[in-house]
Amino acid sequence: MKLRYFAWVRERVGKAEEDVEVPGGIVTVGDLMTWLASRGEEYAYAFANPKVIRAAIDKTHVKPQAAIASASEIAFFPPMTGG
Amino acid sequence: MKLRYFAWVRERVGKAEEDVEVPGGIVTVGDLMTWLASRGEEYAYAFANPKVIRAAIDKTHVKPQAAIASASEIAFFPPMTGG
Amino acid sequence: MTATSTVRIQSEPFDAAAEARKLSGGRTDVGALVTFTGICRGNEGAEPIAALTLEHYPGMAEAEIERHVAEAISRWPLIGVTVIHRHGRIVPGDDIMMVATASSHREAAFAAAEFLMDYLKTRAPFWKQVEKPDGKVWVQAKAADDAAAGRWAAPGKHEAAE
Amino acid sequence: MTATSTVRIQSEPFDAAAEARKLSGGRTDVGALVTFTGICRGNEGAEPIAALTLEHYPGMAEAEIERHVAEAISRWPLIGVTVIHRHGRIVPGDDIMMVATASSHREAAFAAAEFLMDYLKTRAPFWKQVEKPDGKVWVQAKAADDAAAGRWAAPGKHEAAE
Repeated sequence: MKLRYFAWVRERVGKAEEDVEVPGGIVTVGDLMTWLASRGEEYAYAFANPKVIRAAIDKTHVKPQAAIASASEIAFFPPMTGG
Repeated sequence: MKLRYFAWVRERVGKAEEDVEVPGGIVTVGDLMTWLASRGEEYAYAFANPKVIRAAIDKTHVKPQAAIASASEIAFFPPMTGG
Repeated sequence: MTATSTVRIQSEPFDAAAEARKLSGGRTDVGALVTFTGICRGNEGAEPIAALTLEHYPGMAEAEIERHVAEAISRWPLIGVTVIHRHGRIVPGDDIMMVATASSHREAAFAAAEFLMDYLKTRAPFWKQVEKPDGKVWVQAKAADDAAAGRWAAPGKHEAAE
Repeated sequence: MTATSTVRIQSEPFDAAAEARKLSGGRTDVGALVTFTGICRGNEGAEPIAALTLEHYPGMAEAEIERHVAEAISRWPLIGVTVIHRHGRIVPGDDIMMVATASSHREAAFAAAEFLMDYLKTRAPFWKQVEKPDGKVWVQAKAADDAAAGRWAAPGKHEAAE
């Protein structure tokens, strides 16, 4: 599964994207954030407050409850500030 | 007192402006419209439905109840359609 | 805040984009620029029109627009406002009028532009006559425009005429 | 009604006036043209900024904007819509983005432009970073922008994320 990070999530994780093998039992986007936070100091920092992080599955906004089973690309980023 | 007419009020009266001596007893803009309507066929036509005619005293919108005593210029016109 | 304002009534065409740009050019406090351009359409209802002619009340038209521009500046944090309204004969595709508003933030720029448009439609002494195939016809005022202007009425505020 | 729509995301500057004019040029059914231009300010809050850098999510940014343009076209009688949003480094005074809407009547043009701006601010995947004297800072999302976007929610309509 491809993960992408933007803005300060990208800066904290230290990379813009990566391919990961997600272990069994990780069902939702929220589960994925909890698991990512356990992967090391930089992830713990990036996902310290998952409530403020937004997610998209295959380039569509989703809620933390969304299932990741059929996802090929999941992105994490702060609230948008364009316009 | 100078009277000015615009749009279809002007067309019906047949002139853009005129100076009139307003007889005593004509106190309000509404009174003035009633008196004007009595001045001939073209005025009767122009002021047949005073409810749809707007008025301005010295270039400021006024209601039919407005007193004309201190006016130097009174204008009559249909509802505005600019913009 | 002191806002710059420009109000012009003229028979000549104008360059809406250039006029709007004057509000933001050479400064870095404008974050939002809203431009409304009113354009002469080629039809009125279902009927084609050859042109429209705008009559206005000289002196009063400028005063009314300037009064509403001043009110917009007092209501919203604006940096600049421009209103230009043509009179005379205008053919389809040509610009009739424009409103441009500049502010640090978009909410003020949008609100002020809509406020000014609603008031121009219902309070500025201009009258449109259109040339239809069967003759010249005065455009009727629309109840929807009065309703739109009504939404800006400040509580306790008194207008001289509705 | 079929409306024309243009969505572009680019690092290059654009000519907002020329882009807006494409919506009304060569036709006589456009009566109202609204152009919003978002401009890079020289300050963020009370602090001066040297520039801002816009990061975006390629592919998703276009898709989100196109989805909202389609929704605007389904909600209001529009003739044309153009949205252009830059990414990369932008200095104060330069344009960041634009929305232009063309319709026969002003209400639709204004409403659609405001709707698109509110959604762009809160749903399009762009992130602003500003260069302040003491370093680069990510711009915080504003609760006021979420509230502004919320006013367009259709009853019974479900958004994938808030």
